[in-house]
Amino acid sequence: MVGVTHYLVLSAAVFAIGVFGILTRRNALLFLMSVELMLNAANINLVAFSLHYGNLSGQVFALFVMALAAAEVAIGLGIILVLDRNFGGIDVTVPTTMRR
Amino acid sequence: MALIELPTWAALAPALVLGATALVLFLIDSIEPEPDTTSPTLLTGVGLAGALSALGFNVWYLIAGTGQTTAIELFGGQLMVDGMTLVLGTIVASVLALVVIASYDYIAEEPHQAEYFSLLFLAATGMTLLGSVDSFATAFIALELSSLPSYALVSYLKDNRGSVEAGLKYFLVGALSSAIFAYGISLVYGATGSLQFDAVASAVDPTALPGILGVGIVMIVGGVAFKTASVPFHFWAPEAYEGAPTPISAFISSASKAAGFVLAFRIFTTAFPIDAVAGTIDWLLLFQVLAVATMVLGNFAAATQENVKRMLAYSSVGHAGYVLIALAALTPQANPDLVLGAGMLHLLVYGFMNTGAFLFVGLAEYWDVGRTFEDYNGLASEAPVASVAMTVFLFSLAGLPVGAGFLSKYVLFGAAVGAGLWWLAAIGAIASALSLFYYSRVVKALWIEEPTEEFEIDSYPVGLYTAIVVAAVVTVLLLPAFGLASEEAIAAAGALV
Amino acid sequence: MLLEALLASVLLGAGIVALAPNRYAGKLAAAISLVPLVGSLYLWSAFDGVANALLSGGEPAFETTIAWIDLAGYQLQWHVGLDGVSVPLVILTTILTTAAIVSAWTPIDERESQFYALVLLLEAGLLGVFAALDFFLWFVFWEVVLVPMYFLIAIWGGPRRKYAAIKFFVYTNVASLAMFIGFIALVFGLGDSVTTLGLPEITQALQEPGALGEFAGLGPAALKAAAFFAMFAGFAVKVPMVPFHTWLPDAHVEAPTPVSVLLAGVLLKMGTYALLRFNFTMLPDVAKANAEIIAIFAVVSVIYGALLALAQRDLKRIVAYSSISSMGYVLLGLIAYTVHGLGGATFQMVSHGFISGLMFMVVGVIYNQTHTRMVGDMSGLADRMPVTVGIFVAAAFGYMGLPLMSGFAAEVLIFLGAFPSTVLPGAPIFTALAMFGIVIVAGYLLLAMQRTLFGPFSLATDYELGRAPVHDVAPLVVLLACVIALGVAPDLFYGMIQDAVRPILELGGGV
Amino acid sequence: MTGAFDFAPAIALLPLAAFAVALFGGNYLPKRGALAGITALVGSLVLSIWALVTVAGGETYDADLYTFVAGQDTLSLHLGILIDPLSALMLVIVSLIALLVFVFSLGYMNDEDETGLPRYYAELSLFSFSMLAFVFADNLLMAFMFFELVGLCSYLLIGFWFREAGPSSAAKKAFLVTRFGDYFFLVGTVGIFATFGTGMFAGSESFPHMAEQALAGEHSVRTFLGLGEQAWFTVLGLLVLGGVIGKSAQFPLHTWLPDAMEGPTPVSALIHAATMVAAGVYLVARMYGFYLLSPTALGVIALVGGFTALFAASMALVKQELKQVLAYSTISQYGYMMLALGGGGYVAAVFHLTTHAIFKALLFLGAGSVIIAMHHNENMWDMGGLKDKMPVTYYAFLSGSLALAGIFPFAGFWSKDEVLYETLIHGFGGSPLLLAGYAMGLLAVAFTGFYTFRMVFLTFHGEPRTADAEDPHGVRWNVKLPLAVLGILAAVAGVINLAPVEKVTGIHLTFLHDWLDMAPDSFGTAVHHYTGDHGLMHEFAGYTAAHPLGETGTVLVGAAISLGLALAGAGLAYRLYAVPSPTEHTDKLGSLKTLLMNNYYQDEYQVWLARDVTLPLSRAADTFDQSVIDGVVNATSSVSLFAGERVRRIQTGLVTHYATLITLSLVALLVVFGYLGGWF
Amino acid sequence: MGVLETVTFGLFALTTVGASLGVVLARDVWHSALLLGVALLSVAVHYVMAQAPFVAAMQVLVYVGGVLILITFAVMLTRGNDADSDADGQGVRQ
Repeated sequence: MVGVTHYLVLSAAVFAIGVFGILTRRNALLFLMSVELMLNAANINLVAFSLHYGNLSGQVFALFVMALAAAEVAIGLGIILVLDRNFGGIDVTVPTTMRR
Repeated sequence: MALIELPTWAALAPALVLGATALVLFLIDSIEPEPDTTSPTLLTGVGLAGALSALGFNVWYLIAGTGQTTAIELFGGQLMVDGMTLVLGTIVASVLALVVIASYDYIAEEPHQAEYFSLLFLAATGMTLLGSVDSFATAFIALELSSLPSYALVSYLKDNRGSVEAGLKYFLVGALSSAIFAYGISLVYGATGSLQFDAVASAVDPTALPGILGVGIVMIVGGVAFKTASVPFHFWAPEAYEGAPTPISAFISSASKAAGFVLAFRIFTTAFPIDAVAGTIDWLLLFQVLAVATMVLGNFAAATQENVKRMLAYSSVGHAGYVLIALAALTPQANPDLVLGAGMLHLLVYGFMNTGAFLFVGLAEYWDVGRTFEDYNGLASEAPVASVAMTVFLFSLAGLPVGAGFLSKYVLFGAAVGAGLWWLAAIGAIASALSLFYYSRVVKALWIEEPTEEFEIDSYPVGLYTAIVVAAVVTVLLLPAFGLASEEAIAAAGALV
Repeated sequence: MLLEALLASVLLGAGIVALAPNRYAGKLAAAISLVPLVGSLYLWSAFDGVANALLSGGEPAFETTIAWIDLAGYQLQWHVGLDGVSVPLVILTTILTTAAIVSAWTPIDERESQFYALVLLLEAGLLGVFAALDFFLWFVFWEVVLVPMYFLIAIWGGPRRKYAAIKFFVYTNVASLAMFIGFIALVFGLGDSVTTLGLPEITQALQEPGALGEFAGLGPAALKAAAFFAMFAGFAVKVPMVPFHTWLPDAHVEAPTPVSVLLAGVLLKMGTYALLRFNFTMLPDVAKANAEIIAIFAVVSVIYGALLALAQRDLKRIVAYSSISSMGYVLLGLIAYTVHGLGGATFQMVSHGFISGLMFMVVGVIYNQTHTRMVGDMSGLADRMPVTVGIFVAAAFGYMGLPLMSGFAAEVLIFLGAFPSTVLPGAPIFTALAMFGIVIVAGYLLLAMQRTLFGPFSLATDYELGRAPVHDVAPLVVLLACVIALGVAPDLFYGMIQDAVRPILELGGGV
Repeated sequence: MTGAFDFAPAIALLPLAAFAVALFGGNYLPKRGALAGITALVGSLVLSIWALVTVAGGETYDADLYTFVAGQDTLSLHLGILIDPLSALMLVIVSLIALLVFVFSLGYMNDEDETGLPRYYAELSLFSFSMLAFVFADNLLMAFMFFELVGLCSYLLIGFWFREAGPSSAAKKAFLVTRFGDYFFLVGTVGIFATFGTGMFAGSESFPHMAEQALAGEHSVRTFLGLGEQAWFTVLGLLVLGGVIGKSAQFPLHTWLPDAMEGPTPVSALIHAATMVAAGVYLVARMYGFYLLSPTALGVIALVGGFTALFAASMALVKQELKQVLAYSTISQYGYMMLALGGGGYVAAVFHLTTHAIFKALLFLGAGSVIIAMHHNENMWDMGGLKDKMPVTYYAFLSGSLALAGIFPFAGFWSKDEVLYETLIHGFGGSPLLLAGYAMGLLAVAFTGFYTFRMVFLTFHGEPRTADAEDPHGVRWNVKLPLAVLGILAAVAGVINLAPVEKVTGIHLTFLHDWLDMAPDSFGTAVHHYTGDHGLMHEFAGYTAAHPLGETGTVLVGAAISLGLALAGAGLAYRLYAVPSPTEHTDKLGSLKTLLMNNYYQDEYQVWLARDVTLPLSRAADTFDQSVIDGVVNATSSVSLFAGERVRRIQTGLVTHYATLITLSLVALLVVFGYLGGWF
Repeated sequence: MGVLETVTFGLFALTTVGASLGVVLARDVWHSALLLGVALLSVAVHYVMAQAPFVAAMQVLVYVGGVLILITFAVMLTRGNDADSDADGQGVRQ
């Protein structure tokens, strides 16, 4: 029987992988993708617990998260594009004009 | 009473007005298909009208007592309107109005002004809504609604590397934080089976799955910490504030921070009352740690900056630390109304003084006088009125009684002492004293230093000036009129706890 | 509403002066400052206050109470009123302000309207401090004083003015914060027994046995002690007392003379006034229990401050350090808990206000003419500016506590009060030690006078030394007259001071 | 009924008015304000004499006239007037000499065209005011106040010629040294007020009376520091004595007085010889009832007095300046008075005070006359032969010198003899300590005779040694008149108390004794209260008189010995210096002379104390203050800013670092709070 | 039933985790994007298993249909002049 715990472990793993991606990759797009992974991890939890508790609010919230994730990606891509244009690349470690 | 005849959804009027204004601005922009032909005056006018009517609604409701005895619940408990909502709405709308006026001059040369204003209003809508969320679902949505336009606004000057970099960092940290926030919510949902605040509180079972709930709560703290620019989620703040168009810096650092705090107040008083979750996590201690870290880091880092705007950015972090006291000091012996109310009051006053300070920086940028302290040398001889206003802002921020910042800060410290956390107040006091040092550096530059070179000031922008002067007047007047604000804020806080 | 009218007139005056053209600002400010001056003299003549404003049975004069802010169980009020302690200080403030404004005509030659506006603003703050009877209101005034002072030092000061100004600013601000925390802890410790932050209410509540509950893990006694020392430290900076004094010489040396006058004359008195009001009236039992420690502070301030003055070459620095010394007497008087101790301390606040103001002003007049304040840079000034030097000598002797000048009355009263103190163990020893200050003060003032005023004339700076203009000398004469009047007839103020301090002695709360 | 006492305040207030007139109007008045002073002092003198006459009529006066501080439930401070025989006498002396000095000043200052005369006369008037007020002060605090004020006037007048370096330095020294003494005086005053609640000198509410009762066990007072009543009163007495030693220039605080000679000579005459310096002795006499309660204090007084008398006289032996000799002689003579007081000779002390005021004022004025004549050259070795050119001065000076040296029958002989006699009989009466004082006093007599006549001979006799002495500047009536008056008085003033004659002949001649004994019993200041059979001296001080050679014998032998010694000294001076061209015989003293010329290095060690101890101490304190205390303050700010610099480095600008830090912090928070919350 | 479910869950869990790891480890952004698609789709399977078919449908539509396309698009737009993106992690800092 697949229980809540299994989903929790799965989501935790995905979340951790997302965090790992954020911490190790310098490409802005990969940053974005890692965040998507993390959000999906949240969604896995929500759906799983929704099943566990037998109420739908988890699922509904998961849908919202998806929608917002999509919006976030849209905004993010816009920013990444201007980043590319201004800094000639999408390496997130390049823009450091304001250090200190 | 006339209000009774209004439908209940009308309680959301401030948010609705702001959202509608955003749409109207889009509409106006689309009437004239050619880009950038729409009159800035028109846009500003509409924006101002929207902001002021939202402000009007908030004030009206506050005076009329809407939702203040019993909160108005909407959409099955997903949204609510109570005193806290309205106080936040007032802060957001006031700051918005100032920012709109100031933007008239600041972005006069920039393209896509209609979009700028629309995004501004959308963000404001999100922030206003953050005050009326009553479930984690709506909280997340409102949070994102306020954040997403903000990302775009920060990088609005898309040919300016600073602006783009600021937007990028803001966005990246924001995305990370929102993911953490969402994951935290999912864990809390896992532990309680509910997203609605009240239901969460009643479903908290200290014995079951303490870890999941605890991790969830800490992650939710992370989410709000991002919004309020609190340590350790503050990293975006200095750069976003520095790089963003200055009115946007003002807007984010004032209104957005206030919204984040109101959300935090609501979550931690309604969803995780300390009595219920104390066995799992002592979030009082957590917030105490964060408050200390935020106050110390913000103020110490601000002390050695060379760039005025960045100094203000760090000081903004520091002020987040002060307001965190409001949560950190909700100890059993505290007077919760006073503690939370003090936090609200500081946010309110901060809304004006901080916005004003940033707008002065905007004014300086408008004149191209440079960004460092030295560049401001002797500016007072050229712009005495604005400099007086700036002095008021800075001293008020530092907690001197030229403005209401004095009262709000000391009420906050007093509330902390009242909660038995005299050491927290003491650390705040040290940080505050340090802040006096760096704020006065600006004052010194303005009034005391000799200008290093001639200023080339050929025009005095009406919008920026108006905004600055209005902010200054309100900051000062709030000192004698503090009673009016405190009554509402404390009542609102009292309703919460 | 008299007090309000007074404050309003000063504030309004500040606004008018700020907008006035530079040329007329000085004269205008002087004229405006006559309003509070005359007003305060009227207050004095019409004063009908009874006992101590903070204690039961005390009825302040000219009292007004208006609700201001309601803070979840604590009401803040616009609550002002005067008693026998505050009236003399109010008069001191108004007289010194006018004198300082007139004395500024010569040295202040840029941004005059701003200068005079700030001075008037300062006056408003000072008057507020002495009049406020609500803690928060008092605190507003207490802090607002810093702002004009900061500008006055930083804009019109000497070469190191920025350093001095920021040091003053931050140091005293830190002190205020310490004091604030201490006081508020006390208020919360009182729990429900107070509903306002009115100083009288809090003071009276503190006298009730058992009113103070446990707070923040501290029992009533520990809470009182903690609050006492937090406030003590806060006020000690303002007074200032050794070892919290180092901002003072810097501030004084860099400040323009009229500002030094107000700084030494009135600002320092805020600290001792607050000590009297807060520490020594509200928490007499803690003070009494720690009398020796406080007395050591007092004696060290007196002797060490005087020794430091002896080592200085800058006339202003000499006077600055001697102020530290003189303020030590005040503390000694306070801790004695006798009528003459408390009363003498209060009288010393007023007296030292006039005398130190006078001293700074004289030094300023000399500086206006010579453009130096260094002891080695000039000598024999008596030859060229006899009137000024005459007043200098008179002022210096006033400072040394010459009889029939106010300093003598103040010091003798303090000594008479402190010597037989039953609160302070070893009071005669402490008193005698502190009294040695009168020898050292004579030493450094006479030494400085001998070197600068007497001997053959010489001047190291290239200035044509002439007689000081009348408007420079007039305020000196006025202040000297005040010093002598108070020295010949201390009862002008001392009666009402005694009325106000005597009830403090009747407080219970023995050791 | 209006009597003399109703005008008593005017005795002091008239000169005060003259002060104001001279200060503000002096420049517009003839004689630059001198006439105002003279007028006022004539008034004071007349009123004083009237008061004296009234006292002679058996009336006395003791009243609080002005409430300085009205204490509520605590002690009040008053200014009041006490006129008893002692103060009435002193008032006359002071106003008389002050008047004469004013007149003399017309010659010394006005005729010499000094500048700043209004200031001079104002200060002199202020001095007269203060001194007179001090004299009739009815309580200790008032006495202290005017004691300080006369100190101020002394300072101002010594420094009158402020354009020169010397006077202002001397003025500073005078004030400082006396202030050092006054410090103890003030402590004592405060202590007396604290102990008795009053500082009144006379009456049943006075502190001597209360102290007496306390010791008699009739009344208890609060003492301090755990001392018994006797010990505490001794402490108080010795504290007040500090002021006396300072003001009356007793060892070791005598060093200021010779320096004070930098002032104008009339000032020296008035202040530093006749009146102000007497204030200390007068004060002891004023509160003699208190000192008599403490044998220890009396012993200290006597020893200090005796030692000072000898010590100062020895230094006077070698001085070359006229005024220096007089200055040391003044110190020495006040030593006698102290010796008398310590030795139980109350009347003797007042007697010597009176005669000394006259003859020392005379000597100074005479010296002033000489100095005018010598064009302000004071060195006696530049003089000589002035006897014939200024006879009035010479004879007056001679009269004063004879009095000073204690040559029969001049005033000084009688008074000094009585001083020594009283000390001697009490010394034999069981207080051997006094015998040491007596011995020193006796030795000093010889010294006095020598230096006095050395001075006279060097100045007036022999051949003129310089051109100035050859052709001295003339002096006018305004110089001669005071000299003449005082010269006569110096010769005859001894008649007021011819105790030895009375003892020998049995004719009642001790008028001063009677006079001082006239104070009403209620005052407790009468002589019989002090010295009578049941007097304090007997009951408390434990002094008894003993006459080893019988009463008459002791008187005569004592007088003979002192006269013999004085004559021996004078004779030696005659042998050595009454020659046409004297040489400095004291050179033969060798290194002893160096020691004496350098005043036993008393100045040096005091200067060393001030310059090489106190100043370095203050500089060290300053360094400590700047480096340590202020250093901590500045370090706090530096450390804060350094910390700020460090903190801001966290913000590296790299967004990946931010993400890492955020994650790590979050993990850290989770771990810590997980541990605290017991999640694991 | 239970066993089959468990096996399916395990299989897709492995897919999800594996693909996710691939996303963050792949050197080429293209590969990352594609693997992200795989991961998202496998998550959708989990949704189905968790009786949330609608959510699963939306997952496919929104993520795979929207987000992934956007990302792909962005990769295309930025790739040409982003020399560093291939050598992510080892790139030389300027």
